[in-house]
Amino acid sequence: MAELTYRSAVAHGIAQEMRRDPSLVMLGEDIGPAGGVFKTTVGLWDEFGPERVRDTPISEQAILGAAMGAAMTGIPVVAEIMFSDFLPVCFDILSNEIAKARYMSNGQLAMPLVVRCANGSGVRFGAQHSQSLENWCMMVPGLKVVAPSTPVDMVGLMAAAIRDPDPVVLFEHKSLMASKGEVPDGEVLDTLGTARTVRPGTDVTIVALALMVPRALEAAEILAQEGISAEVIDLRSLVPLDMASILESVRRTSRLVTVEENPQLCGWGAEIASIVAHEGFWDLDGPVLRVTTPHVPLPAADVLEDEAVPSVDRIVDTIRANWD
Amino acid sequence: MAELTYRSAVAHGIAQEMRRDPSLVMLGEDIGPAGGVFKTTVGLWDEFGPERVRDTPISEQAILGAAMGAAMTGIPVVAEIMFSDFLPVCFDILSNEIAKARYMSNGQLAMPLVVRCANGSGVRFGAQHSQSLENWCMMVPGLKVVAPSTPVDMVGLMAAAIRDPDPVVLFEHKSLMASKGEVPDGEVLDTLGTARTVRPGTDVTIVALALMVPRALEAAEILAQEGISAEVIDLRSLVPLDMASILESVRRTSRLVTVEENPQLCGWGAEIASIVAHEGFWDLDGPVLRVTTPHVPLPAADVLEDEAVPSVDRIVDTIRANWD
Amino acid sequence: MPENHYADRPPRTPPPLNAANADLNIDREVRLQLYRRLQELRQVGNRLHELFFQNLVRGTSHLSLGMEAVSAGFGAAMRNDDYSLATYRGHAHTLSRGASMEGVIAELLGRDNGLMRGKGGSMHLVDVENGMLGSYGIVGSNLPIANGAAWSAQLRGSGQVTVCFFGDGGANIGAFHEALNLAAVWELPVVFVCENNLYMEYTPIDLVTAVEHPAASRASAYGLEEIVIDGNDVDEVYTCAQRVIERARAGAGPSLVEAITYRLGGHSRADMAKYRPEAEVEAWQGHDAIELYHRRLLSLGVGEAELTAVATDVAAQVNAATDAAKAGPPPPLEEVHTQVFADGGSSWRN
Amino acid sequence: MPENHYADRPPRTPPPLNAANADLNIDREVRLQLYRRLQELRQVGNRLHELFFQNLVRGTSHLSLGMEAVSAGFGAAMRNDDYSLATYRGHAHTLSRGASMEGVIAELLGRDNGLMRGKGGSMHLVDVENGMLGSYGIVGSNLPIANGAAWSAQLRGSGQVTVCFFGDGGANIGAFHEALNLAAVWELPVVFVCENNLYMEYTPIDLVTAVEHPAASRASAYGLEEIVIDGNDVDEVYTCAQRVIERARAGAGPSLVEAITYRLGGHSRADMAKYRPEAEVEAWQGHDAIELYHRRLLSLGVGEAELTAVATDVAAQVNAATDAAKAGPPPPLEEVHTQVFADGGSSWRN
Ligand SMILES: Cc1ncc(C[n+]2csc(CCOP(=O)(O)OP(=O)(O)O)c2C)c(N)n1
Ligand SMILES: Cc1ncc(C[n+]2csc(CCOP(=O)(O)OP(=O)(O)O)c2C)c(N)n1
Ligand SMILES: [Mg+2]
Ligand SMILES: [Mg+2]
Repeated sequence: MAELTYRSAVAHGIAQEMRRDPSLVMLGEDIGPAGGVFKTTVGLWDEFGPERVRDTPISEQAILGAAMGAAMTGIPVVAEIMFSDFLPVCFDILSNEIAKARYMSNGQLAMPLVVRCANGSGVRFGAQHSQSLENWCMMVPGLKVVAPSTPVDMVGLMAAAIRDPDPVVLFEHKSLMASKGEVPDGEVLDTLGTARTVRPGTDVTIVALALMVPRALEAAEILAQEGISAEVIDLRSLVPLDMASILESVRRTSRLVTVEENPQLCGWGAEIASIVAHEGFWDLDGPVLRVTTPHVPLPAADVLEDEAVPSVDRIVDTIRANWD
Repeated sequence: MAELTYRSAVAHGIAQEMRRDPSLVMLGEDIGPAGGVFKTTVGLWDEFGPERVRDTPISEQAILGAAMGAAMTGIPVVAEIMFSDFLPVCFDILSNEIAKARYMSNGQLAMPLVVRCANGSGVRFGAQHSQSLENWCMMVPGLKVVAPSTPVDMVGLMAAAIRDPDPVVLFEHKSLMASKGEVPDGEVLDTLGTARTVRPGTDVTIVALALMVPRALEAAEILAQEGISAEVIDLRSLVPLDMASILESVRRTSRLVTVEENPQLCGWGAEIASIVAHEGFWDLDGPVLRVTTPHVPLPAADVLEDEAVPSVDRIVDTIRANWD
Repeated sequence: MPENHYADRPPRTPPPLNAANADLNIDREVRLQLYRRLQELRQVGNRLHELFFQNLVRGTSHLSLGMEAVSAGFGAAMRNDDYSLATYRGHAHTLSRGASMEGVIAELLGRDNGLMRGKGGSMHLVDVENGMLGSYGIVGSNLPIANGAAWSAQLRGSGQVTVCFFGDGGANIGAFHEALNLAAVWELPVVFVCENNLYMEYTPIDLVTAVEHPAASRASAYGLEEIVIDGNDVDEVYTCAQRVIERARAGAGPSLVEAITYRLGGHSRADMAKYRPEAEVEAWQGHDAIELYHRRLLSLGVGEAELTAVATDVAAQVNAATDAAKAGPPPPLEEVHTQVFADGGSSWRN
Repeated sequence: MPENHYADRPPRTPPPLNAANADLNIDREVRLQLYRRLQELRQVGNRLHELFFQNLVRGTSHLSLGMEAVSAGFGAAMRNDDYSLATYRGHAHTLSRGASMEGVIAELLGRDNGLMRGKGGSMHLVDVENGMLGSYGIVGSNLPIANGAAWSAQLRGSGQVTVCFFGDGGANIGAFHEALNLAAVWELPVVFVCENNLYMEYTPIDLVTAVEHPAASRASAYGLEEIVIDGNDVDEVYTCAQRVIERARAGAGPSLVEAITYRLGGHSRADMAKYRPEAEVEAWQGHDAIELYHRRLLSLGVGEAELTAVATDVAAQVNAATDAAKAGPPPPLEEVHTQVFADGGSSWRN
């Protein structure tokens, strides 16, 4: 057991896999000697060398194109897109090419690659460097989507994503970088598509992701003092989606609240809410609630950003206000 | 009154506005002398000349960049992106720049532009030329989104989109191009954000968009013969979203079905379902249903494409199977 | 709008035939193979055109009629395990790697015996077994992906070369720039081949391009040699292909080739390509890849009978492939849901 | 990983000072204005650096310390109604158009008196009234948008010129290519200025670029002249700016200028830029825009006292602006929901 930061868990997970599979390579901007602008790839260049850890020009289409071409010819790849906000610059390669190649080729092309990117708010970088774009990837058929909230999950889900034969987009939350947690010694390998109940409860199911998980947990703590027992599920993975765990929880609690960092429209919470409003409809004892960032670009000023993104208070207030 | 095709209604609407506003310009690939690859801009180059109807290189980022720069310095623009499937090639300009400029500049920059694109299935073009991507734009704060289903709506909503001071993405459905309808003489001007009840009913509310509207209507016809009275709402606009009409309808019918051409995950139907599952929860007498394309890239072969996209039969079957 | 809206522009005529190409050091056998390939590509193209007008091709089809020498020449210069990537106009590039005619035709007909069982369609032919890594529908997208295949070959030390075909219009899109720069910096074993047929869909390329040669005039921007060839002279294409592929295989890095050619038909589907100056179309009809080569082979002493035999042989092959393709059933409807993920299915939830 | 990971590379030294630039025909008054502008940009930059380390700048900040001559020179050559577009490294470009120092500083502090009331932040300074159309956070994005502003001026016949600044790293992204081609084809009144400071964030630009000059070596790919200037010599920048802006205003189309410069500090925030060879940093410290200009003005007969007075005056201005900025309240929380749409709000439903 060692205590790792979320930040260092990224390199830890990648290193584990690069040692295991000598064909695995990485590419991205400033990921080599510089160790990444979030210092998430520190040490990898030193250990694995410039052939396997390649710095690129500022050319996101070239990065994902290279990743795709290599992956489909037998070389597994981890590609970094520095901020998820830059995915739209290479969104054709991600959504039209990487995601669809296997299908369009009727299985002739495999796509063992991981696209990693820093995601989310809290660093006051403004509207083009703070977005939560998990739903942008979730909506594209053919992509798998993961967003760990703890160091151990980062290591295990990174390993699972790398070993997965399909393309996985892995979101690393900027505001969790400095958080710490225990990671077991030896190989750590998790399973995609498995949510985790991080707090059991009986009155309401709160489904959260990444930075929203610790906030949901805090909210649950406060609600507990008011006699509301909230179960908190860390979704961890959007595709595959562990609907079974959510539906099972709602069956017990009869209430669903999703907590999303993305702006409201077409967020992952909407998808889950719609499924529960269908398959779990007869289990529900009250309206499905979503706590989201309002449908606005993110402002830069600290007070405004804090106001926009779901806070512990807003989660508590939303649930409290809808309690009967 | 004249009968127009949906296809010619596009040019009709644009021409009306170009006559009204001599500063309005257009740009796109093959939109000039060629009249557009869907023949939706036929006649505009002849009437308004090469200065106002500009052919471009195959450079979608340059197209939307030029549209944005012109719009924010006082020139309203209609930009064509030939197929919505190419939006990911210029998605940074659309989602990070056009959508956010007003907000980030705190209102210093206006953005009177329309991005038009051919959208949707039915032409057997395969996974990169048949997508329904309305939700991709709906999820971006700052964009308005329109998808007309009839010639008269095309003219009126095109005019409204052009006159709107905010950026609007207008989807023209490929499979509706040849459909016909009456369009009144003289100026036609519609209102964004207004859904239309195209068939009244009492038992279930079907919300549909674009090509799914005629299918929903056909399905309603069949259901009527079985004693199920379906109300059909043509959504027309995703942003602004006419939730009032939907909620009002569900209040009467107590049942909601959305019919989406997009692959399931994070479609606009999920958003509506989630809102109804909250605000309309106590009105609902049964599960919220969504009929969508399955979460797969679209196949090319006719039989497969027809199987994938929601059909009249699938709409009928879904409602019938969930009837009690 | 007149259908022939660019009819009054000065015609852009073909390059003069380089007679010296007859003297290039190419084996008689190779030349006959090239001729056969040209016949195959032309005859399949014509057949697909017919099938389209019989309403049997339900989607679209972007034919390479008139442009066959580029794929034939490069195909012949490639090693079996080399990689090709093409655009939506990828039939000839797929066939020139040895893909099954039946598989190609059936794919356009949307049949279960299609190369991808109807899932991909005309614009997305893939035949990995023959090194054909795909036809890409989004202009420009295949260039960065080609880099990846080349990078993979470099990492594996396999000596494979990747050849990536794209159009003149594709040279103006951002992906072109990113791909060329990265290929040069990483010294990748990749050859980018611009098939300059002088038109985008309906717009003449010179109206929207800042330089004379959309691709070649930009070679220096990536430290590369400027290479322009007559894309209708298959000997010239083949010789150039050998040189740049050899260079890549030897580790000397990427090349960018611009092959000047012309489509004899429309951009796609029912396009009659009436927008081009008549004199231009005529000039290019007089510079047809297959007729040029036919004449050259005769001048090199090959007998008319031998050439006719090739053409007849190919015709039989194309007929058989067409019949086989047509005999294929439509794909089973369950195919909608297969091959999204590596487990063979499309399940995204439990 | 050693912090100074590129320390062992051969240093890339500044171009030799062109002494003849002292003889350029520039008014004394203009030169004093340029000097004042340099002082303003440097002193505001230094102040922002301090404020960052006092933890008052909550987000990030990309300073132009060392690179001021480019914005000063271009700013001085522009007409009041000309347009500027910059990257996230846009403070100097905003100030050089006459934006309020208080507004800039307050924006970085996230205050209500910020240029955009805290909505945009350091990377997104906009001041439309002064022709500053924005600072763009996504590398490359501002180039195609600049074309649009230039197109608009062309359509309106306003004679306005658009100047678009970007970095060496930005010359390798697709948007650069698309923008340059369209600007050339449409003969737009736009000037693209590459501030080549030799580095991306931490990676030396020559390691990832196929040609010596990321921008200028590509000019010919768009039919443009290759222009490389000493970006630390404000007289050279100013003279070049006048020429290319005049050219654009006269309807002769776009230009692409590469100004060689260097950042004295880090890429952003707390970056100490230790990854660069020491000899390189020292060489560039010896080629500092402000010191060079100070010496030139002295050599041209301007008195030390006069220059000191400018510097002192500017210092007072910066202090006052800082105080005013700090005195601003935080923006009201309702601001989160305003100015998404033209009606002033963010409502997307009824
Ligand atoms: C990014 C993108 N933009 C536009 C299109 C639509 N489109 C398909 S083919 C084509 C013309 C391409 O011209 P060129 O590159 O010269 O190739 P050619 O068709 O002549 O072989 C266009 C504009 C597309 N497929 N992708
Ligand atoms: C499309 C995109 N990719 C990556 C980044 C992250 N990024 C911000 S600044 C920067 C370096 C830019 O270098 P250069 O263009 O030389 O400008 P400089 O910062 O040196 O002024 C990078 C990679 C970005 N903002 N946008
Ligand atoms: Mg072409
Ligand atoms: Mg730089």
